[in-house]
Amino acid sequence: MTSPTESNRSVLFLGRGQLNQLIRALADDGYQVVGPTIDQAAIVYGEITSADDLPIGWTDVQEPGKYRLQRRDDEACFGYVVGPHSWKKYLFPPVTLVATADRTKTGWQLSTPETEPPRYAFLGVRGCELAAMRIQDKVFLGGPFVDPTYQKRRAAAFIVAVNCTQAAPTCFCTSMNTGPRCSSGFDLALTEVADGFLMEIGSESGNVVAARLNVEPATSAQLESGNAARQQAVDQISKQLDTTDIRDLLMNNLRHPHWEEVANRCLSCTNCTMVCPTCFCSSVNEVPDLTGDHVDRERSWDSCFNIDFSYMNGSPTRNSIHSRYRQWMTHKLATWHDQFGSSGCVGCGRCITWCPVGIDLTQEVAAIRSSQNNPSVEGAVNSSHDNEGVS
Amino acid sequence: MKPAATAHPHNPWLAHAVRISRMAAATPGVFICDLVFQDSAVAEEYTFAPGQFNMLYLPGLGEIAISISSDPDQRDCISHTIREAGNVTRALGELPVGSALGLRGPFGSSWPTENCIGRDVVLVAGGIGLAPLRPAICHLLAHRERYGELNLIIGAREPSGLLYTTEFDAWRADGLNVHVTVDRANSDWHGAIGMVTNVLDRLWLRQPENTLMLTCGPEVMMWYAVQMAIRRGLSPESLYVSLERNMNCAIGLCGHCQFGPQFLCKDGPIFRYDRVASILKVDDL
Amino acid sequence: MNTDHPNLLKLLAATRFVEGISHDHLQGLCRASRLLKLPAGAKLFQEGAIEDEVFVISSGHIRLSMNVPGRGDVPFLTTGPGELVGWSGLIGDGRMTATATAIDDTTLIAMSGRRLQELCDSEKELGYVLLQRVAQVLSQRLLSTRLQLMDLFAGEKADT
Amino acid sequence: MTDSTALQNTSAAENSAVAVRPRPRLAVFKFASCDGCQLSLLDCEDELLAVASAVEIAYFPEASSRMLPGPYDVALVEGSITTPHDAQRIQDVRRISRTVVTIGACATAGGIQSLKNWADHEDYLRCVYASPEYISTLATSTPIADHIKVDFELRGCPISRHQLLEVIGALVNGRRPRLPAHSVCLDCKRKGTVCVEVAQGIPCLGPVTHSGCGAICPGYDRGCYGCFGPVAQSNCQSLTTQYLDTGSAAETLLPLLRNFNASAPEFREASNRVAEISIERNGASHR
Repeated sequence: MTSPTESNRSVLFLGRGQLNQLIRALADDGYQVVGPTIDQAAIVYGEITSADDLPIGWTDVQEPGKYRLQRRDDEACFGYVVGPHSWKKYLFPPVTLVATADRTKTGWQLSTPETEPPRYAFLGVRGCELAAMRIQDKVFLGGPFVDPTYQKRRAAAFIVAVNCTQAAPTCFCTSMNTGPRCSSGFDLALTEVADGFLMEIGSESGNVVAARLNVEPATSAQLESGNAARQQAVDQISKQLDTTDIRDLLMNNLRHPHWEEVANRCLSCTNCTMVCPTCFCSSVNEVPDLTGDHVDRERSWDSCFNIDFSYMNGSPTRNSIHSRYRQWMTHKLATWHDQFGSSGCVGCGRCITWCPVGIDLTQEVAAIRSSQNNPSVEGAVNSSHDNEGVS
Repeated sequence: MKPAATAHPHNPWLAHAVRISRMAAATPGVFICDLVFQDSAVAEEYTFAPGQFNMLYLPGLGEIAISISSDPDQRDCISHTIREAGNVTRALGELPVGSALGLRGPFGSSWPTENCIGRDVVLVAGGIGLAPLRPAICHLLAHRERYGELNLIIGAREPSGLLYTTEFDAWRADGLNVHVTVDRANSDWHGAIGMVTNVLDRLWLRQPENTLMLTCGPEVMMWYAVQMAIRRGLSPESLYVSLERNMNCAIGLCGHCQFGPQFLCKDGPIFRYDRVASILKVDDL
Repeated sequence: MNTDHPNLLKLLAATRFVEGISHDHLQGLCRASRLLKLPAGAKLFQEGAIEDEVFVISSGHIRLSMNVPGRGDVPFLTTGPGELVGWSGLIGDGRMTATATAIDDTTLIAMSGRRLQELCDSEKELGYVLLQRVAQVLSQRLLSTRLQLMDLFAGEKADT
Repeated sequence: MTDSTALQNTSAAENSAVAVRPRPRLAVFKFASCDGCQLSLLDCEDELLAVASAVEIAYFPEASSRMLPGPYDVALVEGSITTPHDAQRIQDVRRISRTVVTIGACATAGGIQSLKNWADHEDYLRCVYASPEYISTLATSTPIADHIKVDFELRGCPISRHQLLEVIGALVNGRRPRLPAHSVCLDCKRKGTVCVEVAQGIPCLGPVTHSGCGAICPGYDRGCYGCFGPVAQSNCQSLTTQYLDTGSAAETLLPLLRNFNASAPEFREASNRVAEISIERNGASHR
């Protein structure tokens, strides 16, 4: 991925004290500004009314199965990586009303409520999260049918990206080519430096907003410190996922004994799918009121880790943890390519951090890969058998 | 794939209003439900291809995917052949004629009737798997001159489980060889006993290399029918199977119906065998 | 020597059962065979009886059934052109494990089990091919029985 | 702007609509329990009238002095079996009830009182009662399903009234109840609740616990107590191993597992394993 250089895109400088100007400008334009804030011992996404709501001076420390907030020794606003929430909760809400039915004298009235979508301004969108939005765009907008809820919310959103200046041990965006640099898909992009923010403009709406702020062209020293800050994130990334031929690697190993090994640890609790910024599975359920005269058709986040998810003709198709873990991982990393032309993984590492037992998908892929390279390792016999039928 | 003919093209969640125009018991636990659109403009616009399915909706109970079993050229109603299996189908079976329900559709891929032109065709149906093949049969017989030999092998658990028996004579008269076999029967049954694979095994094929097979039924049955067809000289590219997985949204957005790389609701339910061959026998996929 | 030998040879050669068997060996098979025509409803053999002959169906269909006390004759399989029935006469002890009844006018090639065995003993190549054919028939029938046992249509798909 | 479609039955359909079914007769039986689950039914304030009009409440000593004899269409059974008399009485309930629905952790898993399954119940009797010789109890507290065939189990301590209404509604209408079968984690995530285990190191049974409560505790910075019992195919072994490995004490985990659903097989086995590990590590006795 080629990142835009500072020279071909004019970079502005927003002083630390002027961040509130940006938040206010967005609010004045009718946006509901949402961004990072501290709640429930984590940095989550919530409503922001001023820069004071941001996690100033806090960072997150992450490892598989563990997340802790920690004080920084500076007053950085965006000095953390990614938390348990992702922006999908605004674009593809956990529970959406897709239709209603009301009993009439002679039958039913079916309706689809079309309320005005909320207009969100997302403050603090990371490179991997921009990539996740591009992926969900393909899922919800790229097929023969378009999801109206996502479409409206997505179209209305204003995106202020923030370049990462640090990385967690769970981050692997460089393996997935999704970051850490925010290169497109934003209206404005910030890079936090000591005394303020370098600001890039990514769209005409971004330009209009920037024009109302007290910004000035960045000095070469500021540009230099921005480069260094961003480079620090790149340098800190330690985790890798080898994606070479990953689609075939996984699809040729559907009967690999390693799935069973993961199933010994996996809780099938759905946490990885819920925190994943690209997972899109849902179920529409009938929610009748007491009289049964009014029915809400609610679409809720669902997960391929739920037994009921594949229920058919009296029994679930994927009736074991190993088959459900395999479904999730092969979908995310392999069949997503067939379906949407890219990987479904952006390397944000949430599924690793928020797995209660710390299962790390990069290690599980590596285990399967190493058994291919070393015939003495588990599964080599099985997988060669699998190869026959796969085109 | 073309999107559903819908009065609300921007709104895939809104159902059309349909009314039950006829209800008929078919086999034990299976009934046939004919539906007409309340809005004649929608009726005018609505077309489907053989093998496609609709989502039928009963408020408060939910939606269910049911394949269409009527003749695609028949314009006065759409027919569904339904087994009572869950809350929605059971409630549907109890509705009187004239009741209104919601319908979204049609969805999914269809039988390759274009590819059948100029070739021999074998249709293999197991149990209620004959329902989604019926529109294909109607279509093939309506344009009988376009095709070579047409054979239909129907398997059922027992003679009482055979669908559309009153139509067999007409089908035969129109140039379809109908072979029936059941798993179990009393000695008063004069037809064949055994699996559809046995019938396929001894079926006279004049040009296996130029023959297509369309099959729908339990997955195990389709798998062995396919293996037998290959043994009989049909090519894997000329075999079509109709698969089933849990359907929830029918519009490719909910993720329920995934089968390997396929979404059953938009890539399926009908697949060319060689495109799913490698994953058909993977346990619990 | 059989009088309808040329006709027999033609019918036998047309069955899938003998695919891949050389012309010479077919001649040998014919010498051990006779042509048998059964009207619809006629019994070919009875469960429990000892038979020396095995049969290849040339045309028509044979229904196999077993007698179950209290349920009478329970049919379980229909066999048709190209298929082998009465294999117990060749590789078993000759005691039939089912009753075979013609369900339409049926033409069969009946082969003497004893003479077939002699032929296989002397012509090892033919014996090998023939037993392979029989094994194929039996494996197919085993699969079919298994599928019937699974009662595939009992809990079958309700929708789509 | 709203899109809509009108579903219009013909008048013929209205007239030939399915005949009104007779109201099913409902009975509520109590075994060893605190009555909390029965109260959930009475707690359905707004809905109670609707329930009362949908079913005939024929036997419900907690709510009414009018007690009609069986048979009953639906029996809601609360409580566990702890006495020889109750072991007999539940057989009678089964005989006179077409559908038996057990409600609550006591009825579905033996309840908190099943802690006595790990102890000498004679000791307990002596501790609690002045004249233990008058008390006739069994050595164990066991779920109803250990004694009779149960048609449907409704989990929770206490049960969720929404789930209870769904079950009654389903039984009245002859359909299968729709109850979610996922873990508590999914409910936390839909609500935006941050995982208390990962973010705060609070041991939480959410990943192995059946949904139903609405994920209350993690929303208040507490771990899940497993009130709704183990979710299907729960992997308690992996979860407890992880908690022990990341610094939770066996002494913290044991009371989590040995709780309202202590005798649910998955929780029981997990707690026994944790107890063994605890003995190995520091010789403490929990058995």
